[in-house]
Amino acid sequence: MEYTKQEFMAIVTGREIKDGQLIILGVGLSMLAGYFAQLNHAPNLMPFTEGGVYGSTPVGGLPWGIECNRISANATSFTNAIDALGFLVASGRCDNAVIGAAQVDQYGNVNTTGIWEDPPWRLGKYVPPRVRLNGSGGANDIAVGAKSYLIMASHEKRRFIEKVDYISSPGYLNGGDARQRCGFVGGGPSAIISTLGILRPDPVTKQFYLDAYFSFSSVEEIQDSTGWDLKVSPDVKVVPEPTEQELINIRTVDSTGSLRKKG
Amino acid sequence: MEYTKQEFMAIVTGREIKDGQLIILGVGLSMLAGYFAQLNHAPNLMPFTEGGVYGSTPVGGLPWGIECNRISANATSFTNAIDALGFLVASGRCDNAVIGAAQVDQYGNVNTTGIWEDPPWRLGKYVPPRVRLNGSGGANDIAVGAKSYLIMASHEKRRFIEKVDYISSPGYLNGGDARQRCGFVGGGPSAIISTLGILRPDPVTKQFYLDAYFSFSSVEEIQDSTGWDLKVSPDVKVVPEPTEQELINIRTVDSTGSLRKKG
Amino acid sequence: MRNKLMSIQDAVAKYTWDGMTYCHGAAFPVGSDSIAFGKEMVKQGRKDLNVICHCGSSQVNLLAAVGAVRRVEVGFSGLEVYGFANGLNRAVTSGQTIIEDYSNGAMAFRFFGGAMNWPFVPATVNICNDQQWCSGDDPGVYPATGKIPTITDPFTGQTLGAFRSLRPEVAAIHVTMADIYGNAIMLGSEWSRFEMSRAAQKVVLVADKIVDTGCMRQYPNLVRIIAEVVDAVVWWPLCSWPQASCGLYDSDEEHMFYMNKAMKTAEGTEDYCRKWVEPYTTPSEYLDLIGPEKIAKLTATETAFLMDPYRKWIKSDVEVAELLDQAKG
Amino acid sequence: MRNKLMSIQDAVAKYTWDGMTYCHGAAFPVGSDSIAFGKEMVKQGRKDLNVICHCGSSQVNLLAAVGAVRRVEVGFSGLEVYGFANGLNRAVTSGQTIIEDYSNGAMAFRFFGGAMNWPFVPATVNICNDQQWCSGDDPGVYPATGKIPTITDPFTGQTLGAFRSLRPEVAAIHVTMADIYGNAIMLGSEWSRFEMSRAAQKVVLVADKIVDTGCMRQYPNLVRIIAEVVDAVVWWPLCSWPQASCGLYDSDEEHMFYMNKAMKTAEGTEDYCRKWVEPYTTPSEYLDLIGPEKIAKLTATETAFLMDPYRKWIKSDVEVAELLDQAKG
Repeated sequence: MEYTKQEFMAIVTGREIKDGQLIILGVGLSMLAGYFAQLNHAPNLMPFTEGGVYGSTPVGGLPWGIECNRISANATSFTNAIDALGFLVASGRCDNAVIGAAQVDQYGNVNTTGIWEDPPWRLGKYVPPRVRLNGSGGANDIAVGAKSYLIMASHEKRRFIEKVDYISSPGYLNGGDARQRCGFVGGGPSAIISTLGILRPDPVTKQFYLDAYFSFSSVEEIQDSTGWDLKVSPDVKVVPEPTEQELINIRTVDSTGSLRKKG
Repeated sequence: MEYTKQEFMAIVTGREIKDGQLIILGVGLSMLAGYFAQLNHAPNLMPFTEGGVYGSTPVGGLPWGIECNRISANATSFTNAIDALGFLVASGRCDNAVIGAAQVDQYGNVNTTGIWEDPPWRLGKYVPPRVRLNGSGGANDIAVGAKSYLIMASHEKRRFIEKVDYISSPGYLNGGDARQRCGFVGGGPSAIISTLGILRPDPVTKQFYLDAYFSFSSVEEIQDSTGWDLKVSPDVKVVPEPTEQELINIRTVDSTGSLRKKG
Repeated sequence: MRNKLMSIQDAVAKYTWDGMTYCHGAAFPVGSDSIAFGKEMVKQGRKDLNVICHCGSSQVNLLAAVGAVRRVEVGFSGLEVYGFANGLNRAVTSGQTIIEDYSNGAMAFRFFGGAMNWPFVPATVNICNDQQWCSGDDPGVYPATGKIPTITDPFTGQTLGAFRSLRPEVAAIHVTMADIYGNAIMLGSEWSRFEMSRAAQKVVLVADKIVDTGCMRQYPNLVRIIAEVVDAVVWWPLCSWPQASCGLYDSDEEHMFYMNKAMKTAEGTEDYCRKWVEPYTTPSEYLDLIGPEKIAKLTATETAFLMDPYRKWIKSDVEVAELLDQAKG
Repeated sequence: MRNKLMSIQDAVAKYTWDGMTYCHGAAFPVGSDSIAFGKEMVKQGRKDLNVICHCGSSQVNLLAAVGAVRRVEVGFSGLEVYGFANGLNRAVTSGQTIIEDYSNGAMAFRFFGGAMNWPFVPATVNICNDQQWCSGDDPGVYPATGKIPTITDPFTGQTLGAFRSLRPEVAAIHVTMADIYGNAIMLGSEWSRFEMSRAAQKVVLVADKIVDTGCMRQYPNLVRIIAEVVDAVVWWPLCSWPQASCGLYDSDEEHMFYMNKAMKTAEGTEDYCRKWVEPYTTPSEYLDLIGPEKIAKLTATETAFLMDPYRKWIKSDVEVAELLDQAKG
């Protein structure tokens, strides 16, 4: 079966999601990966949204937003942002999450706020961005609080950079124990799933290295598409191809085919 | 018409409650005074309870507790303690309240926590009380936060004392500007309504003085029943007798006559 | 999602232990509380408890009366119009039970802080008075400085206090209706149950009624306690008795006075337990003990109409028994 | 309790002004928001607004696009799958609108702090990153120290941050159903509307449906916004359009893209306003503009069953008009 990079990325991300986890999902690839996992291998997954929508699965296609009626038609509970992002996420209770990134750096710090000619950290002052993105949304709360989380990003050199323009959602900051020194309750990002492969943090330095690549890519392509000196695992592997069942499942979730149309 | 001291006290307290006020009420005399006021002269009163019960009036008699079904049968909203005691009371939003006191002192500090042989402030350490009362409940939140509030207490020398054993709910503390120095958002107690008369705080010293007495009592009796050197207003008055309509109204609220049985 | 139904005996055996920090709720003195759970703790002989309850209720009154409570944190320890809590007060004045006083607001805010996993909660109440200056935990010093220490607002320089957040080990929470997964609807004031359910490390629901999850899908905005935070669901009809449950039954005026009077002495408490705590094992034995006449009177509540929208989803006793068997399976 | 019904024109005239701190909610990018209210603000020419919104939505996108927004505090400024908010982003990158970034969690916590009237809210998130270090209000300093200053937990010595609490001057809040007094039921996620309704100094509800208070008395636990905190109630059907309202209508996919594309330029925005903001005065003219076919499609939502329990209390257009007349009385 043919598949798109986006579909593969969502399947690979879904594989990182374990049964029984309490997981917060955002729209798009995040929900796709999460609900795919639930359908595919994690029937007891407990997904919820930032708005406090619990116990639901999408109806009529992937939701346009976390408060879209497509995710509200069969919920067991609607609460609120303080509950979802505070009590369950910032508190450290949530097991897993999937967030996106416009830029991600060698330590898994994520920028979803803006693109600058010269970023504030280099300028020494704050100026409006050249391109305004969306801000952190709930991703900062997730990045600080979730026990672990997954970052999904399109693997391009302008996105995988040494140091992001703006840290919207902190990964391991400057690496090492920088994160602990901030007192964050959550463990930090466990993997970056890109359109080309899987990066994981070094246990000590917290710099992300290449752990596995997709069959249609290569170590070289990935290093070329990465803005830092990307180390490669000595036992770097090829990510297993999507199975037929996985593809059937992901298309069951993405019932309108929104992810099949892309790249 | 005959009436009990308790009924009169509740009527007099009710007279201090103005139409349109947002008011938090506790069980017993507090609710009696509040719902009497609503029926008698304050149709737009907005009473609520610590538990966040809004828009209701008692059914079948005065409630046994703030969460008694007698107050839950015709509510327009049930929320919670954070809403009622936090958002509406501790915040400074609530206009008025009625609280009780086992002991009250010259500055309107209230003790509902315990009676000591030797109170902690004199002993210099905390020991268990000789008699344990109930603790502050929501009265501390009211005392700190409400724009103003009313204290109801049985006028006896052992209860109206110079300095309470334990400040459960702060009035004007040591008087003067002591309260402001604590940063409390609320204005403090506007009156103590006792079984014998009405005491009000001196605008400067904040010591409570006798403003008016019930017809069946006297300045002398009240001074004799008060544990501090009770000053008397130069134009001390007799509290107007309950009208027949007031008595009808208070008995409509106290439909089971619980307050008629008492002293 | 797992079927979390459990017998009350199994739930108490699994989720309580001597010396634990036990939280019960709503902990209203007259309304909703998980009282049946506390009675089973008495039967199983739990002791040395550190109890956190928003208010006292007949539950902590009983637990303290039998001598099971080492320490209690509370906003209000009485039974409202039913009087002072004789069992708890006896334990406190005798020195058997340490009491740490806060206001009702403070207890709710501290549960909020626990749910948020904040190290402290800003305190604008309970400061500048004896709730700050008297500490049951640190009695040697007056005024105490460690119970509600002062902090400074970094924006204005204003001094305020800091409360300790509450993260009890286990909370037994009364709800009107729960499904077998732990989604629950409360009728009447929540008091602090929403925050408590997120602050506690383990949550056991004690439900008057078990309902089908279809009820939750029709009324998701009413489902304030979610399966995601619940560990066990106990079905126990009239589980707040002799207190009330909004929509289902009124407080038992006669028994409230009778029970509290019994708690005044150790002998009275023993006698009460012999007659009203020990004799039953199953819900039906419990209901028999209360008696059909009394039950008919209590359930003829003015609030009954509040239950009307949900009746069609209520599981019968037989259905609950089957679901309980499935859960054990 | 007073009948607080008011026309949208009167509500905007009375409760908004140039230079004000305006808060709208839920401020979901795709779901519930008081968008009709913001459109009326555009019609009345409000400017120089300081907008506080939990997220961006089509409302702030439009307000910024017409140049009415001086400053905005927000957790997420996009329109989710509908894309970046072109109008707002244009205002931000041009320097016309100052944006102060927080996370979505932070915005909710700050409303909570405002509702509590706390001088600050403990911050365990948004610290040690650019939400703390970059300040739109104090751009000259990097890292900024005054936006989220550090504080110390008095119990453990741990360093954390402090958020400014939010107490907006006026909040216009979307609700599914309200009675004429301001008791309101929200279906779907509350987002931060419960806290927002207590944090704001004045509250205007914008309701899809007006219901009889009997609905509130049957479902008091659903009434999370209470008359006691509400100043005005505006009835406006499809008031969140082109966004969704849970139980009532889906988001208008076609119009969401169309509107956001228009916001990209000043000309497009003008054209949009001429076609979609200016032409109507009354709810019925508004519905005519959207068109019966489109409305039929949007209201055929999978969530419609969530409204079933409440339909019998919904006031007809004629009844609402009478009630509105009585309120003017």
